[in-house]
Amino acid sequence: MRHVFLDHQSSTPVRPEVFDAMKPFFTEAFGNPSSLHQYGLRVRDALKQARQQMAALIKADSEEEIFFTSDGTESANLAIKGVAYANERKGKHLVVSATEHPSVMNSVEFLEKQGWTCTRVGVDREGIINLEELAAAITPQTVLVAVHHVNHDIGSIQPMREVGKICAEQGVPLYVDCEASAGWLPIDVKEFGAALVSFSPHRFYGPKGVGVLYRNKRARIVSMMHGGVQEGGRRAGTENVPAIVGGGLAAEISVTELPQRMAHTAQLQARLWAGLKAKVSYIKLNGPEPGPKRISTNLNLSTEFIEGEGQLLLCDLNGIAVASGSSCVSKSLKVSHVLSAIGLDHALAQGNIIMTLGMMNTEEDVDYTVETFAKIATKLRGMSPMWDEFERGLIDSVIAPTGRGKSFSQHAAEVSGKPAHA
Amino acid sequence: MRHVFLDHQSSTPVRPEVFDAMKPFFTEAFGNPSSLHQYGLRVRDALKQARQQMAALIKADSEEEIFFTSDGTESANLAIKGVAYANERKGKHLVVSATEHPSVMNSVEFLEKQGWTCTRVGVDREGIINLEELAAAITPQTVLVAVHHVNHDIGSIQPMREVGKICAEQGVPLYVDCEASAGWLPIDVKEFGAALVSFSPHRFYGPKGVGVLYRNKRARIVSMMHGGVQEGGRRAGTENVPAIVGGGLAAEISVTELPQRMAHTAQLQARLWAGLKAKVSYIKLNGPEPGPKRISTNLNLSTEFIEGEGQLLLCDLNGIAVASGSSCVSKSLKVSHVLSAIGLDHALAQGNIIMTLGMMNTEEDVDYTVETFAKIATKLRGMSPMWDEFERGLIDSVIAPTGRGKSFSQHAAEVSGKPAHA
Amino acid sequence: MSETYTLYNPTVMEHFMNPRNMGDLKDADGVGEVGAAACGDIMKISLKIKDGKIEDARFKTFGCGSAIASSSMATELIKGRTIAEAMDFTNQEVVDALGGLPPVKIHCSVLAEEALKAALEDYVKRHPEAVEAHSKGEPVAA
Amino acid sequence: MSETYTLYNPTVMEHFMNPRNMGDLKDADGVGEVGAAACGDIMKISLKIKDGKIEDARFKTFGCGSAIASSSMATELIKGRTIAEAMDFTNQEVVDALGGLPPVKIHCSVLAEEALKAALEDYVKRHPEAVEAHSKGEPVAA
Ligand SMILES: Cc1ncc(COP(=O)(O)O)c(C=O)c1O
Ligand SMILES: Cc1ncc(COP(=O)(O)O)c(C=O)c1O
Repeated sequence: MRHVFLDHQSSTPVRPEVFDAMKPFFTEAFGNPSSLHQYGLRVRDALKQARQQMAALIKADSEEEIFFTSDGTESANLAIKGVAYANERKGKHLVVSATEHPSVMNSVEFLEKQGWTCTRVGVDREGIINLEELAAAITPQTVLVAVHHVNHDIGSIQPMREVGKICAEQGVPLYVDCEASAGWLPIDVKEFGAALVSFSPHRFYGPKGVGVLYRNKRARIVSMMHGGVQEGGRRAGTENVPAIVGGGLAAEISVTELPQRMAHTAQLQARLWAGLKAKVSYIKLNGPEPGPKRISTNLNLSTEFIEGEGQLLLCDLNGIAVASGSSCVSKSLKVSHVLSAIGLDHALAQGNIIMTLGMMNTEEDVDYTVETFAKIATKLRGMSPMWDEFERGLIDSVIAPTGRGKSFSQHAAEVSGKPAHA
Repeated sequence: MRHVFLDHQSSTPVRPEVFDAMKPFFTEAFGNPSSLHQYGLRVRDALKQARQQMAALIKADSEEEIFFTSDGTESANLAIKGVAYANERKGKHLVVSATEHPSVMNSVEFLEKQGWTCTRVGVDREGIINLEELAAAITPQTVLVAVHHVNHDIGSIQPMREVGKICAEQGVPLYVDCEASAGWLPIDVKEFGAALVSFSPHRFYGPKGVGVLYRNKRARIVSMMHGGVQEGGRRAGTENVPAIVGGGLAAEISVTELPQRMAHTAQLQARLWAGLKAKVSYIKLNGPEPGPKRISTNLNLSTEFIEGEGQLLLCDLNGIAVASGSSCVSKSLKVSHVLSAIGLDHALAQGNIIMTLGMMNTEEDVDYTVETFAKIATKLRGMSPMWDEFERGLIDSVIAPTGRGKSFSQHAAEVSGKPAHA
Repeated sequence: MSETYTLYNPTVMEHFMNPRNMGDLKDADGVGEVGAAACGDIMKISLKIKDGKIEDARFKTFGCGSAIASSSMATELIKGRTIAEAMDFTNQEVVDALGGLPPVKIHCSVLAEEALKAALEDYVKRHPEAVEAHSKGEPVAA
Repeated sequence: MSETYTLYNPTVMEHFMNPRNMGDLKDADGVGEVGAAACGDIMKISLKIKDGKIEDARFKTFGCGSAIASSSMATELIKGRTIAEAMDFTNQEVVDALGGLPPVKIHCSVLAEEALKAALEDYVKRHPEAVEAHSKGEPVAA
């Protein structure tokens, strides 16, 4: 059976040369960077180099603006809470886009329980932030605006320059979560007007166990991990040296390989979407069409009348690894808040599948995926009461309405006795 | 030149078999444990095994009581803040021993700024907690007691059973930081009466980048890292899979090797201390004598009339890696708060060196260290105005007072114009 | 990768991949369609009932793997049972027969129970006489 | 490990390992001993002064590597200077000559400056006449 990994959004394999660079730091150069002897000083030098490599990836001025955390989630937590606590006296208001990653959203919710307030700025049907709403949301009490570069679910690329301009005009620092874009799209902290940027190397062929937080020297932030004086007092705890070293090299490789990565995945993305559209009826792409507003790695699909987990499991049984933003697939039984934010119909949110491409994917992979996915859709529709009822004209399609029958949501509400959540 | 690593307290090399176990999880089994496909499910199984191995190390009932974090610091932060926030309504008082690691102390200080109060329970000259003071410190508002198993600086082993009994009697959960003991001393969460226990595999031949928090199911705790629903909702963020797998194996090996480790290091510890005592005048062991009250890996020494960093640097130049609790060696220019807590004279705190033994150390290493250290002390004393003034009877020794001259502290206060801090 | 890793146990996977009794019954005596507000699943069970006994059962499910497996297993289990026996059917039978479900997926088995009960109710509504004849004196309640 | 990694730059390391002018001057004309409250270092500088010029300088230091290197460098730098010149001496000269010190260790160079100034003061106290003869009209202040 062919194996097609189409979940590069979740993680990526460590590149062999990255792994080679990490190796000595496990068994040989195992020192703690806080130590003042050979073992410590050697790894301290290695951390410095990694900081420079991270800085280069996002065009930061100095490696002194780079802090290491344990992952993208911690970087987001530190950006949000660290800035909020540091500026408590100035104000207790935050502004975030409605489609931020849960690491941002839940950090904000935590602060809300402690007396902060937050305005969530809406996005359009393609997941692009409403700039006027953003500008209007900022108040004199606002201490931070958080707008991610690329959405993790639907791949929308935000207009960072415009967002940065609004923040600069109002004098509020901007935090940009670049976890879904770093290594796959150019990032320039100055062009973005970003005071803080976060990302994680495991998303671009580096290791897990390390996150990066860029912080412009003018932005005030306090530590959220208390203990020793590692990372200039910004993040206590023994540094994960091998992961940092590997992450640095992965960043360096990304800079060189970026044009190739964008070209390769864009070509596959177009082929995959074209193939699926041709072979599978009643299928919809969520988020912008492939092009300048969508990252080249991501396809977010809704296949009508069938549910996401079944699609995912059958894909997996056929060697294709995909993700889903459907509620049945998440541990919380909630549809991705991103799909809600773009106003996706409940029926379509349920049938959600996310395919994310990478460098190891080929045209053959794509063609195999199209073919297999079409069979899966047919199989699951054969089992679905909805498909049958659609064919019998009892319920209607959302994607291509026929004007016959009631909506899926109406039907679902009737049979479950409660309105379906979106 | 001989290389002698005597800083096992700072970190340890990853064992070759541990590294071998980690390898596949970088490049091949690189999945995200949250994913529902092959790549994710495979690593999910690996995490479960690691949880079982961690549970076995501390005699926990179930792997479901094991949570993974990024390091010992994060585990300590989560234990302290997670319990504090979860029990806010019950009370806002904590009790900790005065010699806890900064990751505990500074987490507590953070909470104090937010309205919690904390009682710091004193220790005796050997660093052992005052049990009566502990019992008296607990109030109806106390939601957590934190007493570490072994002190990171001076190696004192706390009377955990007695501490646990006091907490049980008063119905307050006990958190035990086992970072300095795990892998080197038996740990039994039930014998300790511990509701929470933390440790980190990089201290027992496992990798950096992973910390462990054991939490008894009855103890309430909330997440401090917000985002996805990893670790049963207790810790968001993509798990550091290779480090968790390696850490699990390192824990398993530790269980088997423990008697050997204790015997080997105890023998070297005795030899090292006997050698130094014989060869270096005016040297003092801080913390308990080697024996049941002191972990077998640690020697904390004060060599009078010379300062710690110089000793450390000269050791390093001679191939011997050591640490120090002296103020000149720390980035914060503060003497270790542990040395202050045991009431160590300022003069002796300044001349502090910490040597921590491990399995790769040999008798030859120890003999070389004794010989070299004696030369270093002589060299630095030759440069020290204090040694000269001691020999001329102007200032006196703290370790072996002659009754002549004033104290070092008195002298230091006079020449600096300010009282010396302890 | 040589080994295969699965989200569900082999029994659940087997019923998901090769569901039993999938489809509709053309001349069904009772049909129940229910939905789970919690996750949006929809399940439909059709019954063929003769002499107070369930002769045949079919399902159609819009839902996750465990919902499909639960409806497959539920239809298997109830075939041959009397209406009264079927009225006592609980989701726990499905969970047990499947060898367990993840805690977050238990509601799928509940949905199967509900679909069955809805189909029985539909049958009862259409054939009130049949119930009186075959019930063991127990009131028929949803 | 083949390479050697050091906490300080090679100049500082060299002065730490092979300090210049280490020791006391038996018949010193001025001796200054100062301490840093911040970190507990103690530094002592002895001067031999002839015709208003520093002929020789020695140090003894209880302190970290950069404190030892700073006193070594300071004594090197001031030899041959006039009292007035020495009075203008600042820690920055030490830092520069050492090729830089870590920020947290700058106070070591300050201590060297203070020890030198204290030694000069001691000399002045003992030889008020010498100062008047050789000062360029500038008041001598600590
Ligand atoms: C946009 C975005 N931000 C943050 C995160 C959290 O990163 P991590 O899983 O590395 O902690 C993710 C992870 O998927 C993400 O996609
Ligand atoms: C007793 C103790 N607790 C906690 C920690 C913090 O652990 P880590 O450095 O792994 O974050 C240490 C580290 O030295 C320690 O010794």
